[in-house]
Amino acid sequence: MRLKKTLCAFLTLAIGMIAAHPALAADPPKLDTGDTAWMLTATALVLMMAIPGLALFYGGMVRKLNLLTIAMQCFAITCVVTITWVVAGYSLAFKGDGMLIGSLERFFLSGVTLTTVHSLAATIPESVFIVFQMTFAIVTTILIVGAFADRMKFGAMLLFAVLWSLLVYVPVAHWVWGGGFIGGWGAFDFAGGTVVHINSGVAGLVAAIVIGKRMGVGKVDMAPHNLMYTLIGASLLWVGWFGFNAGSAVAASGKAGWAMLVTQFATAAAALAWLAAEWLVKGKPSVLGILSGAIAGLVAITPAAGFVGIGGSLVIGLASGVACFFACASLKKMLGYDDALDVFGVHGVGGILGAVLTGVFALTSVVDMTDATTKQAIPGGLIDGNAAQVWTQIKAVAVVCVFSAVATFVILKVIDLIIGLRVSEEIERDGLDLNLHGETVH
Amino acid sequence: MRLKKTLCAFLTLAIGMIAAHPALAADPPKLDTGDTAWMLTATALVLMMAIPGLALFYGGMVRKLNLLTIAMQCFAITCVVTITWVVAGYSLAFKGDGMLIGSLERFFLSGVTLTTVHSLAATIPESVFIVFQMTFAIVTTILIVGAFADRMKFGAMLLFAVLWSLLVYVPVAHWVWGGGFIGGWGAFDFAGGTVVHINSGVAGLVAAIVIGKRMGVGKVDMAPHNLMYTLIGASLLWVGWFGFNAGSAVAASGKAGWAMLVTQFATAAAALAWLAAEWLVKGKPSVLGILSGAIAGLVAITPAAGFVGIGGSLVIGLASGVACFFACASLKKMLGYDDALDVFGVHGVGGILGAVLTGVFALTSVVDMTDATTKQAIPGGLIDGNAAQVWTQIKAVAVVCVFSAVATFVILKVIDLIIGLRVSEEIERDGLDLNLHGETVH
Amino acid sequence: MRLKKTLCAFLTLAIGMIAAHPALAADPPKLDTGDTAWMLTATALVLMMAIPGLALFYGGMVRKLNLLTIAMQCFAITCVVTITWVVAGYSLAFKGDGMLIGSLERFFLSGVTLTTVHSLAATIPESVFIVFQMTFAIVTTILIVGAFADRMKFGAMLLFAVLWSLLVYVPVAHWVWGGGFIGGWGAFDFAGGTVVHINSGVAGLVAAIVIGKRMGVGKVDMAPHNLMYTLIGASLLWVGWFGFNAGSAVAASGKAGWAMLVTQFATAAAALAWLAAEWLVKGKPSVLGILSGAIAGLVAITPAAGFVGIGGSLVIGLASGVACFFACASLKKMLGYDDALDVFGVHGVGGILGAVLTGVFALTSVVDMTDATTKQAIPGGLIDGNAAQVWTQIKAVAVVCVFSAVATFVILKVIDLIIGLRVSEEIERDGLDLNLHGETVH
Amino acid sequence: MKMVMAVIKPFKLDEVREALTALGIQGLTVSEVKGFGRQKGQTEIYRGAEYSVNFLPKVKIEVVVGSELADRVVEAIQKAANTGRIGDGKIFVVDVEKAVRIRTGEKNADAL
Amino acid sequence: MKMVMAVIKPFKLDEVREALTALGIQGLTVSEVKGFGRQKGQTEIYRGAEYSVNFLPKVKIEVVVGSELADRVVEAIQKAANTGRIGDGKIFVVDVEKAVRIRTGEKNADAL
Amino acid sequence: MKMVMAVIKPFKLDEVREALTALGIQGLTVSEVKGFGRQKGQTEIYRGAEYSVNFLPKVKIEVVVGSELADRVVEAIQKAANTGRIGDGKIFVVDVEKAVRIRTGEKNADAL
Ligand SMILES: Nc1ncnc2c1ncn2[C@@H]1O[C@H](COP(=O)(O)OP(=O)(O)O)[C@@H](O)[C@H]1O
Ligand SMILES: Nc1ncnc2c1ncn2[C@@H]1O[C@H](COP(=O)(O)OP(=O)(O)O)[C@@H](O)[C@H]1O
Ligand SMILES: Nc1ncnc2c1ncn2[C@@H]1O[C@H](COP(=O)(O)OP(=O)(O)O)[C@@H](O)[C@H]1O
Repeated sequence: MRLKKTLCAFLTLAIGMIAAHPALAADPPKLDTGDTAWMLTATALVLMMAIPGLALFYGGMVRKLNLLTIAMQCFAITCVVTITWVVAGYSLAFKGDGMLIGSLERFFLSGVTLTTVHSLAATIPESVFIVFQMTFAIVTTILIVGAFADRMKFGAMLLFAVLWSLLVYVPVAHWVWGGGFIGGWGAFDFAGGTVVHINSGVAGLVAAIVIGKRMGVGKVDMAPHNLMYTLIGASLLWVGWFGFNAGSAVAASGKAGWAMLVTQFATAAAALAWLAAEWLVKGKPSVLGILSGAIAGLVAITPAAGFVGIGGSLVIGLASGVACFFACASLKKMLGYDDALDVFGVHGVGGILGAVLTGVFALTSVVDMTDATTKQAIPGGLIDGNAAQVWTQIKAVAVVCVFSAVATFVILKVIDLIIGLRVSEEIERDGLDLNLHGETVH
Repeated sequence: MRLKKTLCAFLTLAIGMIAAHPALAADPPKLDTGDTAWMLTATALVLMMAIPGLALFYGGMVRKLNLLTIAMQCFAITCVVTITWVVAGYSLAFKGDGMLIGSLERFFLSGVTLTTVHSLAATIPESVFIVFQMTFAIVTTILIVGAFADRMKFGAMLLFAVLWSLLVYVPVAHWVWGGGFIGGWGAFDFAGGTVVHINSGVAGLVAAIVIGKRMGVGKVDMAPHNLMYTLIGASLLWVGWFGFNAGSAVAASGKAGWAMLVTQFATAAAALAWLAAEWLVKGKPSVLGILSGAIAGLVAITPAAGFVGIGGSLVIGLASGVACFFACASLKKMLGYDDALDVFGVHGVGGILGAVLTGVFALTSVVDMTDATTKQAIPGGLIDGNAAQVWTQIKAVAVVCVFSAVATFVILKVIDLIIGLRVSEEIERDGLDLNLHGETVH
Repeated sequence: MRLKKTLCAFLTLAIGMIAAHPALAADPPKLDTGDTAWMLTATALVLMMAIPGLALFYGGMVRKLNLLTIAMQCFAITCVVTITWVVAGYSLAFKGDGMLIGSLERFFLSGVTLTTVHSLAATIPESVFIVFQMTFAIVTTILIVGAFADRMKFGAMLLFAVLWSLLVYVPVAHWVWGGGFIGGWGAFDFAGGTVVHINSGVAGLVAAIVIGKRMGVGKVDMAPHNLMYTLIGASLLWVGWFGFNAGSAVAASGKAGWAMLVTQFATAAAALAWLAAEWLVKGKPSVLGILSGAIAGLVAITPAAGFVGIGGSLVIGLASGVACFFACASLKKMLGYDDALDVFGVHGVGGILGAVLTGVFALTSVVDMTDATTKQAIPGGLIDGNAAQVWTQIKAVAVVCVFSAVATFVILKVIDLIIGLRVSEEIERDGLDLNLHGETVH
Repeated sequence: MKMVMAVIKPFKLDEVREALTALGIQGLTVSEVKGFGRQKGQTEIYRGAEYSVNFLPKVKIEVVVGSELADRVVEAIQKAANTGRIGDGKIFVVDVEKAVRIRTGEKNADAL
Repeated sequence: MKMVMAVIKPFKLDEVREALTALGIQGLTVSEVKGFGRQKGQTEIYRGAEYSVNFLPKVKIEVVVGSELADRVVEAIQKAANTGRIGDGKIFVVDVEKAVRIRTGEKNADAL
Repeated sequence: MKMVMAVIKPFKLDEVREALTALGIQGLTVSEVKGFGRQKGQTEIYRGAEYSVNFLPKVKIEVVVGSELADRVVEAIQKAANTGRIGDGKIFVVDVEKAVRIRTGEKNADAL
């Protein structure tokens, strides 16, 4: 699954256990309890990535006076995007045949029952598919808040989550997975290199620039307050990512197992690569370094997990660890933007790298799908002689980058006009927790 | 499952994949690996709600000097109720045909083997059903400790857990789920509105009154020491609640998926409703507010998750967020009891609201069960023209409220007589962690 | 599964739903989605035991200045052992017929595809089996770091993880589970009493002795900095252990459910036993006590979970709680080694006790396997009249103790020669976090 | 001016603050400290090994007042913080030569 | 010698430290404190029940300097920590009779 | 009376406490502080970007003693806290005008 829906209707999967044919009205879909069990679990795992995963990961990296604020943002976005997804997001992303956007057939989930299924996930209840996809929308939107940490108004943040989840996440999800034009090109994105990571990474970069630098950055000590929280968060992200990547097989299948295996391997490689790079360049292996490396690896393997082999996953892991390290350590300094928690450096850069390398390292034997029209196996990437796939991947990356940047920019400018994006100087200086939420930690 | 056992034996479920017929001695039960996989997972998720979920949720809300004490209570109850459940609780709750109490057929789990199943869960091993139900008994008992935080003796607390789990939880579970009279009335309680939340909420209220107010309450700063812990705890509760509610389908089925979907939606709605109410009334949206709202929503949707539609879940979510906010902010002040962590305000009020609204919003199409005697679909609630269901729900609520209040009162008074409930003034002033357990945090 | 591979090829399991026959080349293996769903989940659960589980459990017990260091060690070992396992560990442990070591057939996982399976787990993808077993190697290696907490060089620790995982863990796993001689004896080790706990416990003891005592131990206050972290960690270990023990059935079966049930029961009993012993002997029930007791119970039931009955699990739980308490409180003082976080006292002692008692309490009806050559049920332990099993267990324990001790000793001495094991006095005094990693918590 | 520095039980902080406010005191500074004294700490238990912890959680209040007020401040704290139990804490008075309000640059009495 | 003790906003710590370094100061000691003063704390909200918290996070700096430097130190802190907003904090000066460097046993001026 | 205030390495706290107990000191108060001094902090690494952290964890001891004891107290601390390494810390002595035991109201020498 997880690719080119236009193709998908014509595909029959090579291995028997995922019967991914669309549900026919006359022929009641046959749910598989094993697939359903795994997807219920995977959904819980991805929710755990959002809360408490990202809340801890980000919360530990800010100063003590702003800790609750960013954790609260993660929690509040979880709530807000749940609503936007039920109301219209799911329907617009995954229903209808539009090249650019889905339909409102499932507005407020009308028509969903205990027995309906979605054609992309024919062996599990549609309700499970809805919540599983919802958690992706939640995680993606949350990722952005790292960029504008320590200076965003709470109300503006809520409004941003509503608008961005509907106006940016939903269309991109539709383009890549829901039947839109990027999937139609045959781009490979197993679990969200473009939809999730490039999308949020670029949005973060734009947000950091629009809202401006943190007051005192470079002068005031902004060292992470509690790296133990960050370590717990990164760990829960890693564990939860099994749901994210192996869950993107939408079945308890060999593909799911494979996705888990290469995810684990690439993540370990990336973590050690960042650690080694930092040790060499800066003289010390840091906790934040190994954690950031692990996240970079998880990000980069995301689009590739259902397509590449062991060797490919190793290269993707090592490359992402090193590339994201330099993006955070050097690129950011060079370009001078203040992406507080390196959303772009990790998710943007890691996502782009992973998406492109998927086109290089995809193996026909792992892709493991037949094109029903031509009756031929869908070819892998450059490594299997299909150089065109790299170009397809680059096009997909480019489109998502540009769209995300422009749309995010417009949304932020509109919010700034209406209610303002940034807290006052005094609030920023005295800390957001107490001033926005009337609370402190400890 | 999860309702009127007397009926249950006659029910055949409309959808084919849950073959819930009772195991016949001659006909070896056919376990379903998918259902078993999901129920193993659901059990782990509900255990995670207890520890570390509730330990963190409650721990973060008390003062630093009493933090370990309450977390320790959560951990110790997990151990104690595991024992009481194995020894007699499971048997008395889920075996035998008594209207008021089960039998001792499964005393110390005698008779359970690798291949036995329970008639309420015919596709999974009985061992899994036992532990799954055990985690409910654990969570329910733990919920109460929030009410008497900061002032209970450890030994008294242990004794209370033994007695309450056996003398209050077990009978109520039997009445509603295990074949007793409340289930016989046809009351709807999918995952524990009456059994878990009303039961613990009312017990908490009684406990708060019997043990008396915390020394210095209203004068001394009792602000939560670490809302980050509370946020992690609330998040793990949310994630774990998928096991609680979707697990209450006792199968990896469309019903499980549906329960997950409405749980997610109602929770988000409740969290935002509390946030909005608080923002309007108090001027600031607080972290504790949004977290409490989420828990209120989880509580209220619990009895309803397998019965109501999307619209119904939205109303239940919004109503519980607002109602529990006012219960904690105003009712408690008005009535003057010191339910330290608002067990009654959230679990009691949210549980009552959810149980009654289940009678209003249950949909025949979601209930999705046929009464085998009449061969007719079991009707939903008021919204489907069955006003009588509301009355049935109210009766169930009333019986559980009265029984829980009286039984809890008696148990506490007896313990007070034997060993005393409350620590000395000096210990309460200097903090319980050091005095009861010889330890401090930090 | 999980025992004597040489036998295993001839076994057919008594209950129908686990078709554990080895995959024949001609006959494509039939994956079971339910089993696969459970094993994907179990793998995530065991990973969660490593990170954040052990990172928190150990992190909370050290002094504040060394907190990040030990959590970082847990995270780094997760990465390192992932690599060693993929490169050669899995192949050497689980491939080939050698009595002493496996083969390099699966070097760098060559030959693994989306459809291969391992003969010990014929209903799930080999990829899942690989990662599941990998998490065991990770957890085992991490357990050791508790022994040399507060004084190990980071580089030396990394090298140790590489060498120990390949040279100690891998052979022992092969001997017991992968077709080696200990499994051949018919020793029972369901989920790792010998392979995991005795192995790491003895390695920890040796490491503590080789590296020497912590500077200032007995004079300087080394009280745990944050027992809340330890409580969260212990809780996640408990929850994750469901994946460890019930996952060791390698199927969503009655055996898995049984393993979960006895694990839960023994753990609760052990926690309360330690608590009671401590309360009696020291006068106060401590948080660290109940947590340590729970871990002791989890350890001791690990080899037994798929073999013993309810009564047996109760005895194992109670015995391990009391025995490990005295090992930590008295034995350690008597012998005078400085095993900082009691790796030997809990995992060594608990593992030995559990392994031996498995030989006593194994029930034929729970073992539930037929020896295909003799067509007879494999007998349980002493309690079922098979006293020889106790002797088999003792032999297995002895071999693993000796091998682990010697091999660990040699590895540490070699590392000490090459790069040195221990940080300088000044670093040890001023704290490792800042000096090794350039970071502090808070 | 005098700095009155008091080490008290954490539970008594709010009562002391109120007592000082009643005297017209407008500002004070509080820190978390650990106290060692006649009140013996509990025997901490570390994996069964006894560990004697003699440091107990206390709160330190520092308040600078005009010399004329110092005695009344000491008295007010002593009354409010008193429980009659060992470990109630101490009050010390130290001379302060100068005080400045950072916001305005005001000096001494005006700065308090 | 004098001990200059300043209670400032946490955000200003780095600027103050730099200002003191510029004066040639080689050491100082910092603690996290809570301040009560004219700057009123936010109304904390506890499960909807208002809770007035008047203690705000501040940072306390203690620096011992030769008597001749004390005035310039006070001035430097006052300038660096100033935001012109209520709650900027206070500076107090106390006399110090003796100073010792633990490492060397050096005394007074040499110890600083 | 004198207040002896010492800033030491955390590792040395127990040794110092014992040394003081040996002198008959019955009480003292301890706080966690951060020290800035000649001992340079590590270069913290924040996502690869170097970050110079000059504040190191220290422990501050405050102990009020009769004037006659002050010199011996200073000496005892100096000996116990010494490692000979940079960053061992400082001891300062300040005059205390008055001391009160909260529990009993006892004054000065009797209060210690
Ligand atoms: N000489 C001292 N110097 C500084 N602080 C002291 C001194 N003596 C006691 N304290 C502080 O006062 C607290 C209470 O003292 P303690 O001797 O336990 O009880 P009491 O004040 O009732 O005699 C101690 O915990 C410590 O913080
Ligand atoms: N008399 C005092 N003694 C000790 N500390 C004080 C005193 N007055 C104020 N402070 C400290 O100074 C901080 C700022 O004081 P505040 O009255 O809020 O503002 P401002 O300094 O602008 O007048 C307080 O939070 C408190 O920590
Ligand atoms: N002038 C000072 N005033 C207050 N504290 C100081 C002063 N100088 C040093 N300190 C404290 O003493 C600690 C040790 O000082 P440092 O200069 O690093 O080493 P040393 O004491 O060996 O010369 C510092 O971290 C700081 O906490």
